[in-house]
Amino acid sequence: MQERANEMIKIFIDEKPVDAEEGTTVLKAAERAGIHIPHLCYHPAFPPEGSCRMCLVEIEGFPKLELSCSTVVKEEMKISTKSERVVEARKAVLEFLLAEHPLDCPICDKAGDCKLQDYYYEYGLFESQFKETKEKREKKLKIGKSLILDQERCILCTRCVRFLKEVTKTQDLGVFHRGVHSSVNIYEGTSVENNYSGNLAEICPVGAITDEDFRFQTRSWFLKEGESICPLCSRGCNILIEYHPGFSRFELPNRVYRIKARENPEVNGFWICDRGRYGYSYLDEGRADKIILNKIEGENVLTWENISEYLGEKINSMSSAKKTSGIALILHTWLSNEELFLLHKIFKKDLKVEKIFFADLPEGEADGFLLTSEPSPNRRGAQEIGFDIKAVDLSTLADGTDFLLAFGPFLSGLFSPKYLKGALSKIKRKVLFSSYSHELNSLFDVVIPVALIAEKEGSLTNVEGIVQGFQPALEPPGESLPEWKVLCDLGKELGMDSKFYSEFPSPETILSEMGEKIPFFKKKND
Amino acid sequence: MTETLTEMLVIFIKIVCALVWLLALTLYLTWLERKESALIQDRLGANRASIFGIRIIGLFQPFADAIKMIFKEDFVPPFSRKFLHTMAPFISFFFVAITIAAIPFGDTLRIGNRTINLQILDFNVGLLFILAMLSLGIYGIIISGWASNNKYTLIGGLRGAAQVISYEVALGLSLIGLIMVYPSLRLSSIVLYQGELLFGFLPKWGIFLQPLGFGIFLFAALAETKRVPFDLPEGESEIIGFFTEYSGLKWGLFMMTDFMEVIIVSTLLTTLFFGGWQVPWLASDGFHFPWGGELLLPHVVVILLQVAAFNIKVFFFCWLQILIRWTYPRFRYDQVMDLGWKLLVPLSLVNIIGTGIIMTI
Amino acid sequence: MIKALGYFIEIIRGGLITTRHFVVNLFYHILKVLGIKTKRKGSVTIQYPEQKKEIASRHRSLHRLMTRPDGKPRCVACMLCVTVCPSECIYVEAAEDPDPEIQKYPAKFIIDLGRCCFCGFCVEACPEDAIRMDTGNVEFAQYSQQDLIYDLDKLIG
Amino acid sequence: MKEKVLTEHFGLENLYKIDVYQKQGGYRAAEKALKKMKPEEILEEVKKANLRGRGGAGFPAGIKWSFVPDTDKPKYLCVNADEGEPGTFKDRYIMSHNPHMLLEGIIITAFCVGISVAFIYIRGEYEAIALRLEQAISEAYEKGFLGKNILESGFDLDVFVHRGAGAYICGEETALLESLEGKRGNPRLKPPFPASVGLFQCPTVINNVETIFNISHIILNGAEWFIKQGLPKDGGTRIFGVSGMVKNPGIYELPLGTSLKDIIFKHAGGMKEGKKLKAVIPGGMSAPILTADEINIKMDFDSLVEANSMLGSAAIIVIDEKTSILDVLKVVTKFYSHESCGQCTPCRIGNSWINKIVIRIAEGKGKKEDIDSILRLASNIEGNTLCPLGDAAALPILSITKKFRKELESYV
Amino acid sequence: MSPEFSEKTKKKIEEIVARYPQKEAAILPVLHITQQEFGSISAEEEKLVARILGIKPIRVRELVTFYTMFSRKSLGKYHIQVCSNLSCSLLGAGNFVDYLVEKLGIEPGETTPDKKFTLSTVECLGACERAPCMMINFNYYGDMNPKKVDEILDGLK
Repeated sequence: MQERANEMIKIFIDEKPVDAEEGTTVLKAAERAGIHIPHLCYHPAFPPEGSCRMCLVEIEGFPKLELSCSTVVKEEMKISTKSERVVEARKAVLEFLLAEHPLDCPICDKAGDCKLQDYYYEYGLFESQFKETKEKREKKLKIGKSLILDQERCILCTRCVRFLKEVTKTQDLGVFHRGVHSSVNIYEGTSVENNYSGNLAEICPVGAITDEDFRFQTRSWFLKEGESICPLCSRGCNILIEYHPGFSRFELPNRVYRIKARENPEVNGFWICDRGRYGYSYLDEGRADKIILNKIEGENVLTWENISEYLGEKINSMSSAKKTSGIALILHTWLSNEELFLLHKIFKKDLKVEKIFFADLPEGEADGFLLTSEPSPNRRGAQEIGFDIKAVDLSTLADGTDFLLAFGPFLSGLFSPKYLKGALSKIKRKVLFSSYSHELNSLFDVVIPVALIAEKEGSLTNVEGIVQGFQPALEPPGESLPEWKVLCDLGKELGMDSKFYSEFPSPETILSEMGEKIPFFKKKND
Repeated sequence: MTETLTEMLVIFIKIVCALVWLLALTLYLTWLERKESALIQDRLGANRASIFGIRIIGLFQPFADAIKMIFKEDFVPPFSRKFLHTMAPFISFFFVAITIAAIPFGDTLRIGNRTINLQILDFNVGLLFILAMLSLGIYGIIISGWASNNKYTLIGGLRGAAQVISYEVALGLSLIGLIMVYPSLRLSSIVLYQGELLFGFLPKWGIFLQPLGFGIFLFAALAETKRVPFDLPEGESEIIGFFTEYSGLKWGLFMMTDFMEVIIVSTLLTTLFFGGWQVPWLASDGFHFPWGGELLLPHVVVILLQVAAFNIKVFFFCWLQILIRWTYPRFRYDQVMDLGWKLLVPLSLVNIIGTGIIMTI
Repeated sequence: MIKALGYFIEIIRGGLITTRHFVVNLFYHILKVLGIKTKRKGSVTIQYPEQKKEIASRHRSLHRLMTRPDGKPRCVACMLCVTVCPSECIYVEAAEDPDPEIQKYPAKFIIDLGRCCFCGFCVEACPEDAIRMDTGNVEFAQYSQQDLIYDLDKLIG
Repeated sequence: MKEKVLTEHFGLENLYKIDVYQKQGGYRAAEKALKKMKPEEILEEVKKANLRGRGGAGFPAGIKWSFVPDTDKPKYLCVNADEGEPGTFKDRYIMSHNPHMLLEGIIITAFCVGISVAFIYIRGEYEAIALRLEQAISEAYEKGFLGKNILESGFDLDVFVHRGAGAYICGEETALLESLEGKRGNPRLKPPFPASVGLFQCPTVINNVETIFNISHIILNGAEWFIKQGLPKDGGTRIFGVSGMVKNPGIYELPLGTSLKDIIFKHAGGMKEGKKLKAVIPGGMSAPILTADEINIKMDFDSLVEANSMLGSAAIIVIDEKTSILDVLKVVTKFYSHESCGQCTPCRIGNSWINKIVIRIAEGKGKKEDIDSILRLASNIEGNTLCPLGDAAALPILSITKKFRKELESYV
Repeated sequence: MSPEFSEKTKKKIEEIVARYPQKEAAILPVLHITQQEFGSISAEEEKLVARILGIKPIRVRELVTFYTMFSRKSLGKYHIQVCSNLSCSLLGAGNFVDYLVEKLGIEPGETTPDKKFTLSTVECLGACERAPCMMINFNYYGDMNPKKVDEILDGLK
C-alpha cells in the first residue's frame, strides 16, 4: 500500500495481455492477473529466495527458465507459465522434493492445505522412481512453546528462518549442514520464544513446522473458514477463524480449531500475535445460550422478540426526572461502532443519562509490534463516537439508580463478588447483556445472551483509527443474537425518534448514518 | 329314550369327526400350501418348527402358526365398529364350516343292526343348502370390510362381494345341468347315482356326464374361494384387502376360512363330479369288474375304501387348487367380471340347454 | 376363438410346468428322506444357521482394525475414513504417541454399525491398510442400537 | 610456439619475494598504470585485449568492470582464489610461485575501477599460500605498492587475504560474497549482479586469480600484443593443468587453441606407463567428458562448446582404459552431492539421489532403468538451479552416462 | 568452564575484525583461529565466537556445519586428509586410503585412540598434479605411495 502507484506496463502472460506495475515481479503480476504460479519458498513478506525452483516460468528471449518470484517485468515481456517446458520443470522439482519428503501425510496436520500436496495434484501425479533410502532426520523436535519441527518433512524453503530473521529479528532458527543433509534446527538450549511464533506453522508450506495447539486435533479439510477481526487487543488484526461445522452423528468438543492471520497490509500485514492465535477459547468456553430470568415481576417469559418491549416499558415507567438520574449504563469496548453509536444516541443524547461507565479487561503489556496494551478492540471507536470512557465507580453507580443496563462479563474481573453484590443489590432493576454463563449473571434480573464479534456484523475502530467492518464468521450459539438488533428495537420502543431507528435494517446502514453524523466515520469504511 | 340318546350321541360323534376332519385338513392345508409352493419353486418350505428338536419336515408348523396367532395382539382399530369387526370373521368361518354338514363321507355304515349314514345331515336339499351357505359367507367379508372403517378394506369387501355374487350365478347355473342328470338335490342320492355304470364300464360320474358343467363349476368355485388367480378382494401382495385391519386369531379365522373354502370346494367337486365316496366298480359287497370277475370284501373294508377314496379325491382337488394358485397370475378386476358374466354364465346356460336337448333325445 | 384356445393351451402348459417341478422335486426329496444321495438336489435352499454359504473374498463384512506387530493399532488417525464415509458413521479422535515414528494414534475409533452402509469406502481410503472388512462376520445383529457402536477395543479384538 | 607469459620466471628461486620479482620487471605495470594512465584508458585497454575470465564461465573482464556503477558507496574487489574444481590446481601453483604478480594485477584493477579494498578469497586448504600471500602483501605495503597514496598517485588500496573453509560452492561468485560476509555460502539471486550490489551491498568486482594475473601483462605490453598470444576473440595464453594418467602432470602455459591431443601427448608426455587413453575431461570436473576419439580438438572456448564441452578452468583430467567409468561417475556424483550447498531443490536432492543410484549400481544392485533415471534426473537438474553448480553437476553426469552408456550397462 | 581466547589471539581477532565493515564478516577467519586454538569448535567455542562477534550462536553453528574444514569433534594432533577426487582416485587414492586405514587402524573420519592421527577423506585438495595427494595439517604431500607414507608418518612420530 505504501508503494506509489507505479506506471503500468503491458506484458503477456500465457499470450494474454496483462497490465503490470512497473518494477513488480512476474509472479506478482501474474497473481494480480489471476494466474497462479506455484511457489514454495516465496512469501510476499520476504524478498525472494529462489531456492525452491517451483516458480520457474518461460520468458521469451531467455535461454533458461526464469524465476518468476525475482524476475522483474519489462515492457512487452512474453511469459508463459504453462508451457510444456515449465510444467516439466515443475514436475522435476516436485519429484526431487518428494524424493526426500516423507509420505506421512496421514499423520501430518498440514495435509489438506499443504502446498506440496496441492502442487503434486496439479502438476505431479507420477509414480515414485525413488528407490533409495531417504535421509533420516529428527521427526519430532520441539522448537518453541507450541511448535514442533519435523526435519524430514522440511523442504528447506527457509521461510521460517527468514521470518525469524526479518520479522521478529530473533534468529532462533538456522540451517545446519549442507547439501542433502541440510536441515533447519534450533540451537540447543534455545527455542523459538516470541509472541509471533505461531506464524511459523502458518507460513510453513509443508508440515515441517506444526502447531501443538492444533496438532492432531482434526484434519484441515473438515474446517471452514470465516473472516473476522481479532478482538483481543486494540490492533484489530484481521483473522480467519477456522471452525468445524460438525458431524451429524458425533458431537465435537469445540467449534473453533484455530485462528489464522488474514492479510491486511494496513493493519497486521501477514501476521498475528500468539495471543490472538491461541486465545480463541473465549469463542467456545462458558457461552450462555439461553435467556436467564432471575427475577421477573409478573411478566411472562422473555424472548428476543419482547426484550426491547420489556426494557422500553421499564424505562418509560420511570418518571422523567428519574430517567436521567435513575438509569445507569455499564458498557464495554467489545461492542461494535454501530452498537456504541446506538447506545450513545439512545442513552446519552435522548435520555441524557449521565452514569455511563465502561468495564473492560485490565491493561496488559504491548510487545512493540502488533499486540497493544489495551485489550479492548473498540476503545478508539467509543471515544470517537463521543463517549467519555470512565471506569466503573460502584458507589456512584448505585447511588439513586433504579435501572441498570450492563453489557459484558468484565464487571466480575474488576470487583470482588461480594462488593459487587452489595452495590448491585441497591439497584431495583438490573439487566445484563453477556455472552457467557458466569456467576455474575446471578446478580442481575435478566441476562440476555449476545453474540461475540466473530458472530455478528459490524465494524471496529482500531488503535490507529482504522475502521474495519466485519461479517459473521460463526453462528451465535443458542438464543444469542447481536446487541444492535435489540438496541434498534429499543430505540423504536422508547419512541423518541422511532423513524430514525426504523431505517436500520443492518449495521451497514447504521455506519453510513454514523458517517453523516460523525465525520470521523465518513467513508472510512471503504 | 336310549334310542334317542344313542342317536344324538351318534350325531354328535359325526359332528365332532367331521369338524375335526375339516379343521385338521385346514391346518395341514396351510402346511401343504407352503410345501407345495416350495416344491414348485425349488425351495424347501417350512421345516423349522420343532417339538423337542424333532421337526419332521415342518409338520409342526401349523401348530406354531396357531400358537403365534393366538398370542398375537388382537388389535381392534379405534375407529372401527367394534362389534361387527369382531363378528365378521366368525360369520365367514361359520358359514363355511357348516357346509360340511351336508357332505357324504361314505355309504351307510352298518354296525350290528344300526345303520349310520356317513354324513351329518342327509338333507333332501343338500345342494341348495351348500349353495346357500356359501353365498351367506359373503356377509363376513362385507361386514369386515365395512366395520374396519377403512377405505381400502371397504373396497376389498365390495370387490369380494361383487366377485362372489357374480360367480354365484355361474356356480348355481352350472349345477342345474347336474341336477337334470341326477334328478335329486340330495347329495347322498347324487353320489349313489354316480355309482351306476355308463355303457357298462364307465362310472356315471359327473365329469363324464357334465364335462362343461364341471369346467364352469371349477372356475366359479375357484373364484368363490377368493384365492389367486381370483384374489382381488385381498390381493396380499399389492391390493389392500378386506381384512387389512385384522390381526391375531381373527385374522387367522379369515385365513382358515380361506383354506376351508378350498376343502369345501374340493369336497363339492368330488361329490358332484367325481363320484363322491364311490370307488369304480365297488359295490357294497365288493368289486364287480366290468370285464367279469369279482372281488368280494367285508362290509367294513368296503366302507373304509369308500372313505379313503373320498379323502383321496378331496385331497387331489386341494392339491390341484394349490397348484393353480401357485401357477397363475392374478386377473385384472374387469377380466374377473368379464370371465364371470360374459363367459361362464352364458356357457352354463348353453350347458343347461345342451343337457336338456341331449336328455330329451 | 383359436387365439383363446391358444391361451387355454398355454394355461394348461403353465400348470404342467409347475406340476413337473412339483413331481420332480418331490421325487428327489423322497430320495433324500430315504437316504439315497443324488447329484441333483430338490431345492436350492441353504439351511442358513447350520449351512452357510461361503462368503466371497470381496464380500464386505464386519470391520476390523489391523494392528502393528506390537499390538498397537496400525491406524494413524488420519481421518480419511471419516472424510470418505458417506453415512458419517466413523468417529476418530487422535492422540500423540510417544514414539516419534508413529506420532499419531487413534485415542478413539468409533464405528456406528447402525449407520454403516458397508460401502467399503473406508477400506479403500485407508492409506495404512489399517481398516479391513474381511472378518467374514456378518452376524453381529444386536438388540439395541447402543450395542452396534463399536469402539477401538471391539474393532481390534 | 609462443612464449610463456605468466609462468615465464617460475623457474627462479624465491620469485615470491618482492625483490626478486621486481628484478624481473615486477610492478612496472602498476607504476605505468598508476602514473601514466587514466582508469578509463586501462579499462579500454583491458576491453580491447579481450581478456576473458579464467574462472570457467569466460566472461570478458573488461566488460565486467564496466558494469560497476559510479556511486558513493565503497567498492570492493574480490579475487576468487577458491580453487575447488577437481583437477584444477593452476591458481595454487601460480600464486605460490608469484604472488606479487597477483598483487600487481589487483592494484591495477582496483585503480581502474576505483576500489579501495580488495579481498583475496582463498580456499581454506591453501593455508601455506595464504601465508605466502600475506607475506607478499606486507612486503608490498612496505614498498608502498599498497596502503595509502600508492606511488604518490593519491590512490589508496588495502588488500586482505580471506580464507575460506572448505566449500566448493564458494567458488561461485555470489556464494563467495556471502561467505565473505560471514554467512553460509549460499549463492544469491541474480540480478542484482555483484557489479552493482555485491559485497556488503556495495558494487563489487570478482575475478579469478588467473584473470588478474594477466592484467599487468596487458598494461605492460598492450592489448594488441596480448591478443596475439591467443585468439582474436580470446586474448592471452592459458594455463592448462594436466592431471590424471599422464607421464608429466602439471601446468602448461599454452596459447588458446592448442589441440588437446598435443597437450596430452606432446606437452604432458603422453600416457603414463603406456596405458591407453579412454577419455578426457577438458575443463575441470564440471566439463562434459570427451572420449578418446574426440581429443583432436582445439582448446578454446568456442571449439569446446561446439564439441558440447567447455573449457572451464582448463584443467585436463586424463582417464585411462583400465579405469572403470562407473568409478569416475561415482567420484563425480559423490563430489557434487557433497558440495551442493543445499539451497536449490534440484541440486540438493537430485545430486544426492544420483549419487545413491550410482552407489547402488556399484554395489551390484543396479537395474537397467537406473541409467535412464540418472539421465532423467541429471537433465532435470540442468538449468533448473540458481547457481551454475547444478549445471556443473548435470553436464558431466549426462555426458559420461550418454557416452559410456554401454559400459555402464555392463555393470547393471 | 567456558573457553576463552588468549590475549594474543584476542588482539589478532580485533585486527581481523577491523578489516571488515561488518563484524559478522570476520567469522570465517575467527573460526579458523578458534579451530587452531582449541582443536575443535564445539558448542562452547561457538558461543565464544558468537559473543566476540556479537551474533547469535546459531549463526556460528550454521557456518561450522556448512564448511567442511571446521570440526565439531576434537581432532588428533595430525589431521591426515586424503584427496579422494577424480585425479587422485585415478592414480590409486582408493588403495592409498585403504592402506592408511590398515596402518592407523581407523576408518576415515575417526581419530586414533592416542589422539595423534585423524584420518579423513576429502574432496579435491587442488594438487592434482601430484596425485594421489594428502595433506597433514595444511602441509601437502604428493605422489603418495605406501612407502612414502610410512616414511612421512614415521617422521611425525
